[in-house]
Amino acid sequence: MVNPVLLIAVPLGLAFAIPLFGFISQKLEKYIPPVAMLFNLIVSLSLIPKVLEQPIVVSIGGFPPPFCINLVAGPVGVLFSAIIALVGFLVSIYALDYIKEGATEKYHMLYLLLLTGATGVVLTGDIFNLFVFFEILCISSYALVAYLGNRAGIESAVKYLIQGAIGSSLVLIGVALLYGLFGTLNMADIARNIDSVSPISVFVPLVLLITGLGIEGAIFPLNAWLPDAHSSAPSSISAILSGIAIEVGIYAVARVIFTVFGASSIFLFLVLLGLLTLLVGEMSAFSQKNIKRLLAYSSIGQIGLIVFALGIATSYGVVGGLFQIISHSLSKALLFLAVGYMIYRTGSMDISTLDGMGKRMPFTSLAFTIGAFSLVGLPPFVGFPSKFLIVRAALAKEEVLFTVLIALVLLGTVIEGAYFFRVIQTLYFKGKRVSPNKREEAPIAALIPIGILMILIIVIGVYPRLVTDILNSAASELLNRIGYIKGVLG
Amino acid sequence: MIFVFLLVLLMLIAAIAASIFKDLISAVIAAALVSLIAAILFYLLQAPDVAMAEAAIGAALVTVVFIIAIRRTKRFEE
Amino acid sequence: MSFLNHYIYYIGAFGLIFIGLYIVLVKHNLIKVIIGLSIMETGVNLFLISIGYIKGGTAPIFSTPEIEAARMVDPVPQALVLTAIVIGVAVLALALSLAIRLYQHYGTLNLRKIKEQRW
Amino acid sequence: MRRIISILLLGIIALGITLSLAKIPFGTPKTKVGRYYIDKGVEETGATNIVTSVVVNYRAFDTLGEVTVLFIAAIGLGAVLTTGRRKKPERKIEPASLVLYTGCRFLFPLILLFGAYIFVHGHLTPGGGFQGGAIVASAFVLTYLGCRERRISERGSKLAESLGGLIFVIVGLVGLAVGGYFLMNFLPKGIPNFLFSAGIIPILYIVIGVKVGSELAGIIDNLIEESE
Repeated sequence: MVNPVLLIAVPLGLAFAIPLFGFISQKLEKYIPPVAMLFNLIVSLSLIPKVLEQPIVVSIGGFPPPFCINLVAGPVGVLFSAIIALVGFLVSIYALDYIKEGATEKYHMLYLLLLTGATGVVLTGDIFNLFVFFEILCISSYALVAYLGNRAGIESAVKYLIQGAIGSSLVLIGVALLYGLFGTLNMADIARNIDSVSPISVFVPLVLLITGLGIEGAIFPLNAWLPDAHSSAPSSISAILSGIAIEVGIYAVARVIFTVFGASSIFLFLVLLGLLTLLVGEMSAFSQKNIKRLLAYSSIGQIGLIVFALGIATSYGVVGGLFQIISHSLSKALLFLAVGYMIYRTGSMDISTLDGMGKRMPFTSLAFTIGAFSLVGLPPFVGFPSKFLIVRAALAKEEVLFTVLIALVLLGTVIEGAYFFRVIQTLYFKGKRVSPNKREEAPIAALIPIGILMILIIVIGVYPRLVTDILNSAASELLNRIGYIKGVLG
Repeated sequence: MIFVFLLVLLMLIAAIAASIFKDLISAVIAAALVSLIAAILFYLLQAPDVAMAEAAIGAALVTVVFIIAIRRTKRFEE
Repeated sequence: MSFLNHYIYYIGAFGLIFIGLYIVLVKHNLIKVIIGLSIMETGVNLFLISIGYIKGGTAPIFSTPEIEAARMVDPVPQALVLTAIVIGVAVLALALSLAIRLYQHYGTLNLRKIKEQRW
Repeated sequence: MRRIISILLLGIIALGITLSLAKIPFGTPKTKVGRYYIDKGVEETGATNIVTSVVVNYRAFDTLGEVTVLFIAAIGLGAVLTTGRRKKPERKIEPASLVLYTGCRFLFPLILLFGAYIFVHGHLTPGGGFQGGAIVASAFVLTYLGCRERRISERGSKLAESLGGLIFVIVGLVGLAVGGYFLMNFLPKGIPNFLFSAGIIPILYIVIGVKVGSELAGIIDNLIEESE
């Protein structure tokens, strides 16, 4: 059996080794992240069959679970680590050609460490360890947002850093309170004892943890940093931030609410918060003129939809939410990667300058169209089954409230469709005709990941059965606290 | 006991001073005083390891880093 | 007075956290905000350590054989705080380097003025 | 306006935390994990400083993460400060006075030695890799400020940082290969209270000390450059 700790140890070791490879040859550095992520992808995929039967719990240091840090590679953890590795691998291939300026060696190290941090967050079973890996994820993303070093990048990085640092302090206070109350840091152990303390004193750490982690997860009132940070980072990093970082934040919030606290009383609150996030995100996206800001606001909308689905907290709802996470990761990564080279060719992020791109960069424009259709939820792309599941979950509740709410969600989708259609119209039907020999397609290193993402979006959209097994057992891991506790502590 | 009480009071006063001072160098020195008193409190709470780390990192190196950064930017708050 | 006796460390810790948070929320100067973050960090650390304290306890080090294990204070919060201090320094250093670059671009550290002259 | 809202917000948080704190009385023993470490720590890890045994053995994975955070800060700071850096103007350095120069030349090795002592003895006495590393870094700060010269080569510090991290991971992987657990203490524990005891703990603490020292020194070096 492959030990899941390798998913963290190997990329971490390779990231430390990048400067050493740099002493041998400067050209070698940029090939390390794809290699590490390919390794992670293979290991994660090979773990899936075993994990479907039983979660793999490994202790680090060789002591029994509550007394040491342990990794819990359950369906949720492995699902997320596979998504992280997949998107990370494809984006790192894209970056081979895309990242040319600045301290490229540092870019590749930070990139690999960001993904390692994300993998650590989704695999760990210890609340303080989760905080540490979260810090790895956050600090490397602050640095990467500022990577280009222009005015916009630095200012948004500062904003992101201040809000993120407040968030992590709140998380730390929450962890301290939990330790004071229960005398342990193991999430399963806390979950086992949570009912022994009065709800009011548990409520405060819950709020602190949700607020702190929710800042990275960009839940509505806490997402002021997101549009700036996502739009002023290099496009490959925007793809990672939108496609992975905020999903990991949502994962952490979900893990805390579902597994650690079992806080069924706040699910309705979560649904409303998700809906609010969705509507705010989509409406702000509608009025954007900058293409990357449009995509960033659309990410907020999608996060709202995910939170909404997770808040329904039935089996359908959680499956829908997790499916939506997959679909958003793939589609938004594709959109940012496609937009990256369009911006590179035109030199401007304004939507109106993208006219005629359908002729100049036909493949990239096609990729953008597919990504947009998938996000809106059109068949046969991956966004369709996920949105369909969420609608079905809300209707299966058979409550008037949820029917009204899902109508509002569909309204949000309509807005989303409207602004994406506007962009697609600009791409194909506006602007002067360009003769066919004036094509300026993106380089091959960018087209490969874009192509693979397109294929994946269509294949999973047509055969959603490919992922339903893992999604179902992931949903039951989140909903079944007792099973998780038993799995970890025996 | 009264000693601890005075230390905590002094620490809080130093923290408030750090927020009031318009001169950033003074504010940084006040913040360093906060760290230093916190290190003494860590020692009184039987945490010598943490006291050492706080004194060496929190009070000394952080202050140096702050002062270098202030030298490269502006000294007074506007 | 006995209340103070019991909770003086908690009061100190949360006093620092609130003063720090107040600075972060209210002040406009970036360096001041970063000072606020560092004060807040110190407060959180003090809180963690005081959770682990035991009245009349000794440090968790078996330096001489006659120390009894029963009266040792909890080592776990101390380990957590060591981690938290280093993480705090890392964030602080990165924040200050961003502040330097921000000043090079905008010529000011006042966050409100920077917001006005946006890109 | 902003001030009033902030104070109101802080008041609400304070109220909530007070409610929660009532359940955590000060000064009473309340932890089971900590108890276990105190009772079993010396026997299981061989370190007499229980905090060290928690930091470098029971919760070594946290420490690995934390070292990584500092590493990220060091390279992130380098990336932020180097992009778009203009050509350095020739600095005129005012030479330090003889007394100062000789003094810090004399102190530099002593401080280094003291830092090394602290991290080598981390498993026996208070202190360890982080504290020792910080002291090592402060020795470098002294040479910047006192002797006005750079003592740290970029190549050397880069090498120390990545080798340090790599050795940490490799020690962990050896544990995985030998005993089946990542970061397992696979070396003999020795006799408590001796320098050569506690298995991998001194090795890891030396690695951490070197790494933290070079990273902190590198951070300050990066910040101080072209500061005149």
